[in-house]
Amino acid sequence: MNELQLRNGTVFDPLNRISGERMDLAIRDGTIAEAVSSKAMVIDASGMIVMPGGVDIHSHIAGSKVNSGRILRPEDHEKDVEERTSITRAGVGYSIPSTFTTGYRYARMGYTSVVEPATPPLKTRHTHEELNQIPIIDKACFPLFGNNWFVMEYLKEGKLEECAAYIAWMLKATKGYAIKIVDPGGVEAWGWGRYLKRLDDEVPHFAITPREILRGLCKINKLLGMPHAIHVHTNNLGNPGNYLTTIETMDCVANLASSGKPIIHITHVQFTGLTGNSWLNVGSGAPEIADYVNKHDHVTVDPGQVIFGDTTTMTADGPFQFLLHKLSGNKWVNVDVEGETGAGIVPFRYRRSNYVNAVQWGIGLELMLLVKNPWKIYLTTDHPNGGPFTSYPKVVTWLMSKGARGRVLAKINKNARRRLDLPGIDREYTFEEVAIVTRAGTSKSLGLSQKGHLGIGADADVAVYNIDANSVDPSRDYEVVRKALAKAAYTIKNGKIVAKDGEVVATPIGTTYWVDPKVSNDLMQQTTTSLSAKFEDYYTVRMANYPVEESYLKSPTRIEVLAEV
Amino acid sequence: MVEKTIQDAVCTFCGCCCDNLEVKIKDEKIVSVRNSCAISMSKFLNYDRERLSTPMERKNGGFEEIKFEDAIEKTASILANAKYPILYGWSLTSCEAIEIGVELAELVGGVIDNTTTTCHGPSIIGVHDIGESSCTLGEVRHRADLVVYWGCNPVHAHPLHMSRYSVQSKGRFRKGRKDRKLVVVDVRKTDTAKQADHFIQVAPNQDYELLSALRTAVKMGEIEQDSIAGVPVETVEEIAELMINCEFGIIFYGLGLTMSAGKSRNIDAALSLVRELNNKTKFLIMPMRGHFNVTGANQVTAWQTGYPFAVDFSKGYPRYNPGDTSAVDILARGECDAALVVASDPVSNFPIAASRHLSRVPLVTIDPHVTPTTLASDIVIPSSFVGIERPGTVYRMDGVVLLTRKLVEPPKGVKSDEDILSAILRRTTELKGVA
Amino acid sequence: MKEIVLTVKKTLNVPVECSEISPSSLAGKTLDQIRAMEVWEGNRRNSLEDIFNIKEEDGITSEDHALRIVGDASIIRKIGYRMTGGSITIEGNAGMYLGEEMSGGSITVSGNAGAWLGSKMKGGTIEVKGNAGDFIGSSYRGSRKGMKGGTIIVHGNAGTEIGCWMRNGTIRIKGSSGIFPGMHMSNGTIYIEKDCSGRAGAQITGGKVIIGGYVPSILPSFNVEEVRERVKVGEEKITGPFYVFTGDLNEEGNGKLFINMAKNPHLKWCEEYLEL
Amino acid sequence: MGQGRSKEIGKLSDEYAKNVGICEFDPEDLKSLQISSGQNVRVTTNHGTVVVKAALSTQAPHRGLIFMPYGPWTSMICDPETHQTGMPSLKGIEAEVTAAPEERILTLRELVAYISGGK
Repeated sequence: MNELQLRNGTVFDPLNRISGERMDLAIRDGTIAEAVSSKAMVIDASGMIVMPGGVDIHSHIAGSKVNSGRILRPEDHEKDVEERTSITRAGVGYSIPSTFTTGYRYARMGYTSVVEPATPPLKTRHTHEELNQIPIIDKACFPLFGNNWFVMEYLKEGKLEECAAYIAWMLKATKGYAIKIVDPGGVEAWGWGRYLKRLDDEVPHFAITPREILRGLCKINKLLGMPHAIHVHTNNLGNPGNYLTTIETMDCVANLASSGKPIIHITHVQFTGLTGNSWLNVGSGAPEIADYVNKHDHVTVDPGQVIFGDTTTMTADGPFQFLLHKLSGNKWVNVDVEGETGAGIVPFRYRRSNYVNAVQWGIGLELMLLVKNPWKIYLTTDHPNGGPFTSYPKVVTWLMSKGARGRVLAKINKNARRRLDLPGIDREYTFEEVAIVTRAGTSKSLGLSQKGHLGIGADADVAVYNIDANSVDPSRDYEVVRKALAKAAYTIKNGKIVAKDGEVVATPIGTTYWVDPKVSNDLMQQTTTSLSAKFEDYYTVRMANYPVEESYLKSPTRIEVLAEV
Repeated sequence: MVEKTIQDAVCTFCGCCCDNLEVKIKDEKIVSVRNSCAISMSKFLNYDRERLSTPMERKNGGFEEIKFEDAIEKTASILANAKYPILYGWSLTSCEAIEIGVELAELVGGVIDNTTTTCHGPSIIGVHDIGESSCTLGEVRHRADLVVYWGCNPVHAHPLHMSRYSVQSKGRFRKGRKDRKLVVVDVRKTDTAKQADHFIQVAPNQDYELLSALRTAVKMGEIEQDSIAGVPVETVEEIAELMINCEFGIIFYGLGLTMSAGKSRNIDAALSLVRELNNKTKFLIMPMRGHFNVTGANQVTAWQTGYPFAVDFSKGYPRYNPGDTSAVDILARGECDAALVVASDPVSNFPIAASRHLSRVPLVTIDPHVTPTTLASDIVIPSSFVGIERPGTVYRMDGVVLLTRKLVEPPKGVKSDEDILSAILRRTTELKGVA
Repeated sequence: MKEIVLTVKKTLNVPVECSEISPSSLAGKTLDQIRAMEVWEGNRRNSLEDIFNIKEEDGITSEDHALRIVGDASIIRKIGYRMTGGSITIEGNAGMYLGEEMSGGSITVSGNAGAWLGSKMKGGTIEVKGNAGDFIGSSYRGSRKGMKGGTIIVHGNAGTEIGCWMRNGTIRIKGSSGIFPGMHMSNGTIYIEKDCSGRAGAQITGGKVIIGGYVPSILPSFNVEEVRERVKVGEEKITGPFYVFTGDLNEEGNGKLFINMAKNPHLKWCEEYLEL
Repeated sequence: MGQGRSKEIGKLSDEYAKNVGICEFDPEDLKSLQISSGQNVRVTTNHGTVVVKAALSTQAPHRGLIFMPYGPWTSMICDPETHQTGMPSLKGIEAEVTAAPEERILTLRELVAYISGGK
């Protein structure tokens, strides 16, 4: 029996409505318990903040595109290395950390679960190979469906149920967790080097529109009873004026909503929240987008917060990455994946002095501060697109302290500063709100009921930060907060101390969650038959060699859901 | 007599990783293979010849059999005591084995390099500077109306590449050869060139000039010289036109580019040309990777260390700089003091200046076969074949990842690279006194 | 003025890295402290005295911090790494990365220097009496930040891709060079007094490459612009006459190639493109 | 393809030596050198020298160029210089060819003994 007691911590556990209460926490055999015996190991957490382990809903940490980024950028690794120790493997950062380093750096910040939000199904075996080698944290990955030939054909033919069964088959085949949609239809068009910008443009050769793809997959998500909403990277990303596309995208599924449960998540809105009609007059569409989010319960968002400095952009949005290459003149990788999706990679430096970059920085923060209900928005940098995940502590200080963001505002491009509403926003996050946007809200959104809270029976994933909530005023002492969040006093994973004072002390392997929707046998039978008829026409691999076996995952956790079909 | 047929087996010869083989087995022997090329057939029917059966140690001029445990013990102490060991090979084994290899290199503070270094290393160095516009092979099959093979000869080296993935394949938007144009650039009229709509004979070592001229022609339409690399300017401009006006084009390139004068800069020029073409149409490029898992060796090494090959752990963290930390250079300079070779035959393929040093330091080789490298080794440990005698993950040249199957039992007592490397890792860890 | 003298005391058969060793890093240290300084021999963390005999002598230079290395150091990497001032004199050969990222002071080598000489250099001077290797004054893999300032002089021959991604400063080769001098350079001056194996100025966006000797051909992505009598290298005027080419047009570059006319009669064809 | 096929049969096989221990000539070059296909020739570069069998190129014309398959015999004459790319110079090397009717093509074992200095 493995027992642990956290004494006298100041606990923030929003899902259980605990906000800054001084209390003890009992842990037995990896889960939160009622009480523990006198033999339990005791950690004195007095004068420290205790939260559930962090849960990152959108961070590119594994798979073919991440690894292409690594291969592209030796100059990124050279400046940031991790030496081998008796318990940790060697590795590199900076914006594209190696697998081991990724696990360690999350654990040091008190994060214990992370989602890879874009895996090309055909290459998902690769994603799992890397996830297998990311220590400590729990993981999941979202397969890409927004440009999938079978999906577009089923939807075009109105075969919603067969399409649902196909996606169930694909989730099982890829051991995926949720339906990810990137630039619906637009990446297929990019297969021909063409662009598709508006929701009602037709996808070449497929006679279907992004709107139809989005609505179809949103319905299917509901039919399958998926734990997470459809996770959407909108069309027209990175183009001035695209905040309208974002609002249109949110709205195009509005009438599919029921029961107030969010049915669509719009990710890294910073890239799709631009007003204006040229790079000279872009502005922040965050107020309009926040207003829509505040008025609708079917949608959640995350900012993909920009961090000034050097990073590596990588998305499944091939056409956008080419655009970014043209804008920046930086080196460019493109990888189109047959019948499914694409990917692009471009190194990028966000500059304070650059008008557009400064506006992008502002959009993320405005969104975080203008969306009133913290359960509707999650903290991300869309790692590494806005900046590396290691910048989260800095972002939190911007949310908690007007002074902290004021210091940056004073240094950004002055036209951008004039253009932004940010200087006039006084809101400062509380620790409870921080806990919501970094763990409670994200776990809830992912449907991981045993994560993101500290109730009896929850996974004992806990972060302890050396912040005295009574004496520390985050608005003023934001440097104290930043340092404490960067190096958790304790990070506990399944009841085991994995990091202490920012140093990794144990490297267990976390689990990989995947969702297995159960559709009726007849429907699945009929679908796989029609699938196998076409499979070899579409793919250069055999259908028998496509699926990833569950045994291939080092530590899988299957979540079975009952579909309506 | 036990007879079985295995469907959809993955071929473990070249970077095409064809996954539709039908293998007939009688009494644990492969008796026939369908859907394979002649080389693959030859491999599946002959892999069992010249096999190593037991671990051996060099003693007074010859080899003597030793126990597996002793081979592991001696290997571990060679690696643990070395100041700058090199761990080389890795392209003919599974990702699972390579993962252990990288950890071993890290543990012993050595250099891990894979055969990329002498095939497409320059391609990767080119990518560091320029990037790469690429795709999976299915994209080519479905969309390509222009295919260029440059400095490679698939008819001989990748026999099914053209029929499965490119000019002759049947795709969604291209029905076959008649819907596509084939251009071949080479220093001589290869058997691939004989099938081309346009064959361009480039002067030896002048690919960079030709690529550069093509880019100029694509960019400005004209060039202030009458002939480049032995090719008339009119021809250069004609090919440029062809490239600009196709709907979806791709360049497949081989060692003709990576090994000739300019090496990584030939690739730089090719990548830059393709990037240029994307301002006018859709164009992609892909190296013709040779061994069935050389791509996997790059992938595994990259996700564990950040770098795809030639990784130096001597200071306890990964460092990378081909020329300094790459196998041929280290050996030719005589800078390593021990070596472990896994599933590769550098003594055959490295310039003598490099293989000479390799054969003079304590050398351990893990391989299924007797090869010049095993003949030059001090310790030899026999291993089984990935994709024949044990399953394992491999990467196709386009990064599509496949799990190969076990088809037959390995010879009695012969272990897999994974098991052998794990044993070495375990023992070396003990010797190093690391927890 | 005193100087520290390091004499290589054994034959080295694995790479040695001396990134700690620069005049400034030795300054103010006692001999014992210096002997204890860290140096890597392969994967072993050793102290400086494992590699060198170390003593203090009356210096031959007037520099305030002077360091002399005696013996064959061709396997020793990163001597003078990030040095900011003072002088290093190497009596013998030097290994790779000599003077990497140096920003001030001077290094002289009586023998040959390895590859990556003065890579990422920001200032100061390096003078090599013998030959030097590839990638002189270049950037690290994948980076566009090559040599940014300072002067590198090689009395013998140099290898390939010298001045790769060079951003400023001067590289002067008194002998001949391999292919690709100035690869991807954006600014600065490369002067090769003798022959160049070819592909001068490949993919440059700016700066100038001067070839005093023979060059087999000019890349098709360069246009001939004029004939010039002389060209400046620092304060010095080098006399030609030279064909002047602009390029690399493929990179929309505005770099200049100065090619000695007398030594390259085979380039006469380009004169027909000269606007007279 | 013979190179690939025979490699899979076994590097110590005669077939491998037959396919790889060779040097392909343009027919015209063979004529002018008065060497007949199948005859032994000595190929010498700045980096080494080796005896292989002359063969007719099926992929002519390529006057003045000879082709040798990647393998142990060719390695004897290759340039180890990589110019900081890690890739030795295996193509476009200047070589001198002379007829060597008296000389024998070394077997693989003999080559290895030579390389390793009879270790």
